[in-house]
Amino acid sequence: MCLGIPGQVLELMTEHPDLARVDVSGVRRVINIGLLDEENIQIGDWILIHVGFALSKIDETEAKAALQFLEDIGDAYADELMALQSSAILDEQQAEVPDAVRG
Amino acid sequence: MCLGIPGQVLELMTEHPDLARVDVSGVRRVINIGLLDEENIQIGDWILIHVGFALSKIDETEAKAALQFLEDIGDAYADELMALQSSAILDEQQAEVPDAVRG
Amino acid sequence: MRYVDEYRDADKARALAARIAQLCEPGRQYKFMEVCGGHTHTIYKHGIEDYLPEAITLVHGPGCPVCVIPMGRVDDAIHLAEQSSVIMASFGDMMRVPGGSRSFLDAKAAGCDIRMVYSPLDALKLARQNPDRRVVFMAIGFETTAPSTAMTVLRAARDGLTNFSVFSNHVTIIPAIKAILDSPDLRLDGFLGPGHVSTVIGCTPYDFIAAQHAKPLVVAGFEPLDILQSIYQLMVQLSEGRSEIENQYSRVVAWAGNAKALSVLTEVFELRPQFEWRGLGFISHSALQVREKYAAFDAERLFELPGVRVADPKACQCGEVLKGVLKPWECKVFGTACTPETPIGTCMVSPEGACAAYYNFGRFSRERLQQAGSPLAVISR
Amino acid sequence: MRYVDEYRDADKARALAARIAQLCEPGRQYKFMEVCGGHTHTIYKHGIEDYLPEAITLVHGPGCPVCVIPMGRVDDAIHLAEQSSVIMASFGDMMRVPGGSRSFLDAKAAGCDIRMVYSPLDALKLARQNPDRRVVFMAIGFETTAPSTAMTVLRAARDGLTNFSVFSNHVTIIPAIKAILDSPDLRLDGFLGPGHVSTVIGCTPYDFIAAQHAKPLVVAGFEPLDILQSIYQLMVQLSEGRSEIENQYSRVVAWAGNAKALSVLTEVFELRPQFEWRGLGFISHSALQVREKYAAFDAERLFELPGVRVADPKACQCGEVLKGVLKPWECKVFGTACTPETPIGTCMVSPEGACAAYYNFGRFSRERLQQAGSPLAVISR
Amino acid sequence: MTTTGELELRVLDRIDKARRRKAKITDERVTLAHGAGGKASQTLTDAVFLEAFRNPLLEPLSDQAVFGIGNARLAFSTDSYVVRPLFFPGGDIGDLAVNGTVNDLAMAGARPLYLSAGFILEEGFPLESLTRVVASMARAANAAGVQIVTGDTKVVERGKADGCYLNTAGIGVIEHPFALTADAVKPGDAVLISGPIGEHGVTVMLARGELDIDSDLCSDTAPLHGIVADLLTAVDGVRCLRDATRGGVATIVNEIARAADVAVVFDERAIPMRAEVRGAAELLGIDPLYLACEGRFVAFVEGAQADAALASLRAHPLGTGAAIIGRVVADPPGLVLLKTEFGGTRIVDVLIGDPLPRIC
Amino acid sequence: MTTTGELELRVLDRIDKARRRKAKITDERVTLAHGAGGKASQTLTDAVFLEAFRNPLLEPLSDQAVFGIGNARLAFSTDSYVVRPLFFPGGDIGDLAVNGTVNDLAMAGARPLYLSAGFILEEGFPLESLTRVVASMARAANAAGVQIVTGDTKVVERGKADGCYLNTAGIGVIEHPFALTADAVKPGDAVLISGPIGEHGVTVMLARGELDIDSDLCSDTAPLHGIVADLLTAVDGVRCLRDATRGGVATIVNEIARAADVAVVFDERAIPMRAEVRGAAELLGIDPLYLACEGRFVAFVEGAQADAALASLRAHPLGTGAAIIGRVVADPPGLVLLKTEFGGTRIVDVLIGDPLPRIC
Ligand code: SF4
Ligand code: SF4
Ligand SMILES: [Mg+2]
Ligand SMILES: [Mg+2]
Ligand SMILES: [Mg+2]
Ligand SMILES: [Mg+2]
Ligand SMILES: [Mg+2]
Ligand SMILES: [Mg+2]
Ligand SMILES: [Mg+2]
Ligand SMILES: [Mg+2]
Ligand SMILES: [Mg+2]
Ligand SMILES: [Mg+2]
Repeated sequence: MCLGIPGQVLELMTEHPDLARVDVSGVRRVINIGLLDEENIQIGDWILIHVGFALSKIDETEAKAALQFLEDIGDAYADELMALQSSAILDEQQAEVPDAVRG
Repeated sequence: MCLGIPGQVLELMTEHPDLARVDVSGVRRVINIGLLDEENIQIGDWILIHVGFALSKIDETEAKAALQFLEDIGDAYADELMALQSSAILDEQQAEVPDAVRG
Repeated sequence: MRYVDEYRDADKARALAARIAQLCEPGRQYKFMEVCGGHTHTIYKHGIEDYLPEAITLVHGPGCPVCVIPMGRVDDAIHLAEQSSVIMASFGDMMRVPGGSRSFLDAKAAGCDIRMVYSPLDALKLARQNPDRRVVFMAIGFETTAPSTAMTVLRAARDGLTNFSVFSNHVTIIPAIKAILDSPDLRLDGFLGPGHVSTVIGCTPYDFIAAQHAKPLVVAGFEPLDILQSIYQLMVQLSEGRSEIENQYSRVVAWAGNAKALSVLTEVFELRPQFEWRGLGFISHSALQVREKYAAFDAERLFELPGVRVADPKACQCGEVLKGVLKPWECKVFGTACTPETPIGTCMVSPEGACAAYYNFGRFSRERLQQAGSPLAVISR
Repeated sequence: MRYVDEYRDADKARALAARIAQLCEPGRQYKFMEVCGGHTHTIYKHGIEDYLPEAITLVHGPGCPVCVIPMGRVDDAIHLAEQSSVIMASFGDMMRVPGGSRSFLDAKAAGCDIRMVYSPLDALKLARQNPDRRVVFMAIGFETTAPSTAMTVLRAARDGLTNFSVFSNHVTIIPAIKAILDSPDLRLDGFLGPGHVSTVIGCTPYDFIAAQHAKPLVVAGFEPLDILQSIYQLMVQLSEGRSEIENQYSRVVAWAGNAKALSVLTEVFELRPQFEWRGLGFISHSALQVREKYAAFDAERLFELPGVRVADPKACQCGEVLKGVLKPWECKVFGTACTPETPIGTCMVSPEGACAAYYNFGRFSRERLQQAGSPLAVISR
Repeated sequence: MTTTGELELRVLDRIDKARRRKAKITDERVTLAHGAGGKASQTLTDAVFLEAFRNPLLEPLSDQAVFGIGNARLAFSTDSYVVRPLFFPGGDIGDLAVNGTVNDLAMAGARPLYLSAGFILEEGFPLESLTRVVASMARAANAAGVQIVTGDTKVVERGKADGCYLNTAGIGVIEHPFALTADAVKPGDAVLISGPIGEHGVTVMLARGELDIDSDLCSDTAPLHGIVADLLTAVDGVRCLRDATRGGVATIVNEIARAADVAVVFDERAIPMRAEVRGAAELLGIDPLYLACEGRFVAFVEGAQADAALASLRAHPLGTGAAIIGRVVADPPGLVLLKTEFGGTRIVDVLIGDPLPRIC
Repeated sequence: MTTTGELELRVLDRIDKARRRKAKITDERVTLAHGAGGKASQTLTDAVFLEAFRNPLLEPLSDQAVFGIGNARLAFSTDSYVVRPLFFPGGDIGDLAVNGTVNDLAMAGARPLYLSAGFILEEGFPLESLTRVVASMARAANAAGVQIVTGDTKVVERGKADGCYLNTAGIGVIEHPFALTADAVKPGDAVLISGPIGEHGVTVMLARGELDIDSDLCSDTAPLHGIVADLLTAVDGVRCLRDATRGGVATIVNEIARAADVAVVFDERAIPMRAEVRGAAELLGIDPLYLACEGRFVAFVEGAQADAALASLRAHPLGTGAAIIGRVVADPPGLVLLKTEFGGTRIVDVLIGDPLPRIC
């Protein structure tokens, strides 16, 4: 629970070792990284922000592996769909849906 | 110096013997009459008001005498004017003055 | 946005949904509880249910910090805010939560000095800026948020601030899950574990769910694909007859959690013998209070509080909703007497509350959804 | 309005004016000083000069409490108002008076808590209503006003108020008259005595003017006929070779003054060794300070004050105007750099100041006046 | 004495020049005086607003702009209302806001048609008070025959306003051929007032309660377009109309004397005023000529038609206390004089800042 | 599952009825929500203002009233401005006040002509800031081709305002034959936005400094009558226009869906938004659909003309980021739906109160 947003470390505050300037999609805030003492946070690292504190360092390897899993599932599904497309049923269904809401 | 305005006592505040409700031409304020302890202020009396305090009780006899003096001077002057009015000079002078500012 | 956009991809969602549908045993119904209100919010905000077959029902859990605050605590907080010396600092989430008679917003309109903050550190800043006032931070949240409050108390102590305190309403999630598992009303097939709580506590505290209750739990992230994938993992476990603790959100959650956060939390807070949860009643060892050592920063010790227990409104069925026993729309006042504008229960206030999420985002029937072109409608045919 | 309207009658004014004109010795010039700013105000507001022959000149005296406050005292008062705990209570008259760099109005606009009051008792009320603030009453005025301040201090003492004090700038009129009589620049033929000061001090304190300086003084009321009559009485004395103290304002002023007011004044205040008057410099025994006994109500004892003496602006000729040596329009900046909107000197601020009265009400030449139909034009021809 | 006389004249000319110089702001901060309608307000308007916005329609700085769209001649005006207290004897901020804008339109001889209403509310303002204000606006609009057709509401945090501020803007249509402008005023014109002065100003000042003075006075707030229409029908020599709001009769007549480069001479005895207004003014040391009215206007009328104009005003229920209070003369241009009851003459200048009670 | 389905449908009908019930105020005091443009604002407007002022011109509760005087069709609108801070990247309260009213007129398809300006200033407000605000108004008026022709200034005591509040009212003339009203909207219409959303709202929220978040965002404040005029020339199937100010795109589209008794379906992927706006919204847990724009408008256009309308918008410098963001459908009437980027569907409801940052 509780809102957590990923951000990327832009700058480490040399005078305040527990503070870092973090970018979230172009907006920036100073975030307390005191809870990540043991993570040795560096510029460019991604962290999870919650109420002005960094709660964890995002693990890029884990992220990649997970995405790969999703992509594999996606590719397999796409193949199955290709097979299905010889029948025209799906196209007909989609035509009933208004343009703007077509997925 | 200092603004002083005559007002008439409307009401003595029984619970606060140094306070009186005073009328000034239809507007009313509670005034401190503590400086007039020795004057035995009564309803109907006129007092001089300054910064919320009564500074003196107005002496009606003195006032009448003074006004009488002014009226006497006025009457005497009116008689002299009457005497002058046989000559038309004054009327002519007044005609030069715009209506609205005529004394 | 990195780590966000990748997890909102509709193509991958359709693929996952197809796999999930394939895993459904014909005739079997599946009930999963998303423990966390953040998940509830994501589910409705992105329309995730549209991807789920009718056989799968998501049941909303008690993990909404705002929803579980009992009215008496809100009244206590307003009592604090009413002291002319006090500046009450609060997250925006709390502003509309009704106490016995009014909310922070009402109290503010009536003259209390209540300020919204983004971080407990902002409350500390307020205290520094207003040395002649007493700043009280309305501390709410689960284990996700409590370390931040604790860090703030530690900093106030280090800097010797004498006009800062916290009114702790921090709660812990495990006792709430236990209470739900012990409830006779509800048959659940598995749990979506609260991802952000797990950044702090890690994944091992859920072991008893697998071990003692033989239910699977997948610690889930907060993007829609995270949730869909977690459901997929639950379905795989069920289809394989497993009940284990898995971590779908491994990019953010370390299995062991955050040791530093836990130590800070433990330094400042200790478990209360018991604490009242809105709708759920008193649950023992389910909440955090400031330790004696930091008494100087504990609003409960510094101020006298009325501490009156206020009974929930009769019409309110938040308890049932928080336990997952009732769907929001099954509450009698849902959407009529109880709306986000005129909330009766807390679940209608917090954007993480199931009632609010359903009312704001999900209030239409499956039939209508299908007319509007639900992806499920497309997939399942 | 009784005791007002009777004294504004134009017919009686014409009659008095005729008598006054008759009393002028051909070729002789008469200079009378109205000591009191209230008289100055009345003279211009009602156009009394229109009734006077050219042979009679009215010279404006120092009896304007606002005009004579030195800039350093205003700065001290603003310094008090700048204390965040302080509410400064002031008569409206003081609001625009410039100190070294700014006025109460400026300070208020910049954030000081300065309230206008009608009575010192209103300041006391403010103190009761704001127990966590310190209310300072900006006490100004001559003997007319000082008893009211004294009564207020006595009441604060009786009620045990601990957050009320007065910043006394009360001054006394006799030393100022003495300073003027000692000035070599000015030849005066007589005085209009300050009627409202005399309600308190009576008429005997002026005896030295008749006895030692052989000048007549008539204690005058504040309606236009009062002033015209007082001038008449002065002219009669001069024509008869007398120089006495007379009381034109006998309806209000008792010869002995107000004993109670004097005793209250003396209970709370004592004479300062010396005090600076704007434009006039230091005059000994010319001002009142709170006695030791009431130290708890004396802002000068309770607060630290900068107490810096600020020199009058170079262009300012208020001193000469206050001593009657210069007519307002003879000051080089009158009406150009110095206007009521941008006052350089205090005489342009107070409605009782000679410069303000002349600028606001009297700013036209005798020639134009006659064109506009001056009563004098009518009478004298 | 000739040299003194000459010197005095030279000084007066110097002053006159100084007064005609372009307004310059010397203050660093806004003070209450800038909103009081007097000299500081005028300086602010001239030096800041006119300087930046300058255009021929704004330039006359009347209380309304007059322009044509299509075949219609329209008047357009706005005012904000920040009166304290919100409710006072005889009225409230609501009817004030309607009548105030209706009157600014009426002063151009326009028939007011449509109003806008902008509310700035302070968080915590009682809804019951808002409902009262709004009901009063509705009643006033109804009475004035205007419709409130568009509006806006903003809420500001507690402590950032004082309960309720209002703005109204209004559109009216001008259906007669006269151009009522300040510079049409000429020597020989008569100056009329539609009723006794200062009641609104004193009522509100006392209603604040700070002075602890009470009275039976009521605000004079009223819509004036009806009585104006009657006047324009009765008399074709009307030069200029002005409602005597902020700054009072003295200030608006000064504005006109300056704009027309004429002098105005008031007759103090002719100025209608209730005893209570005078009493309060004497007690507080303020001049009633500077007190705001909200239902009185000053009419400049060709001298020959003064009596007809007076008769027309007196025939209307809102004009029973009307009077001829002065005359326009040529000299001294730009000045307003008062022939006092006592028989003297004095200047009546533009108000400096807020009228502050004079006490000592 | 049929019984559950039926029950759900019954519940939904009950809710629908509750939502259509006449608005009733239950609050005792005004809260910030009453000024936020969402549900509470609408309730206040319906239950207090409309109830008291009811007339046919006010009744549509558009951002402007439209009426004829003489042979001209006019639009009339007002807004007050209480934005904090007064100066923010890309604009200030001054140009906001000009553009805001210009845009409310433009949304009726009017050519804005004349503005009024009402200032409520706090004692102590720096004159330098006032001069900046006024200069900005003058520039904005110039850029928009409107004249500020009448005005008013009030000063309130320190602590009774927040520096400077502004009100503008405006008059525009409608020179084309179309009636642009909410109830003209029909199923099959396309919904367009003239540019990326939320920049003004985020910019101002961050400029307050309380959140300690910085960005390179600028307010989108701009006058829209030019781009509207081009659109009306290019396309004759324009049904209704609304600038997406307080309450954002979500709120105004809800208003129209209700007024026209239609549903609107947004396509989330089509909604133009700068990355920074999204970033701030995610960080604060607020929905960008509710963020105010001050230079964007939503156009409802006959479906067949959607592409022509889009081309016209994109041809104007203020419309380069325009997009077709949704379609009007018949069912469910009165609701706004969002087809999410993720492929799901959700409701987009009216804003409840001020958007509060969601943190936990
Ligand atoms: S509808 Fe309201 S009362 Fe019912 S459960 Fe939801 S929040 Fe509680
Ligand atoms: S004109 Fe100004 S500076 Fe000169 S004497 Fe008068 S008040 Fe002083
Ligand atoms: Mg408080
Ligand atoms: Mg102070
Ligand atoms: Mg106006
Ligand atoms: Mg007006
Ligand atoms: Mg609006
Ligand atoms: Mg006007
Ligand atoms: Mg508008
Ligand atoms: Mg608008
Ligand atoms: Mg105005
Ligand atoms: Mg709009």
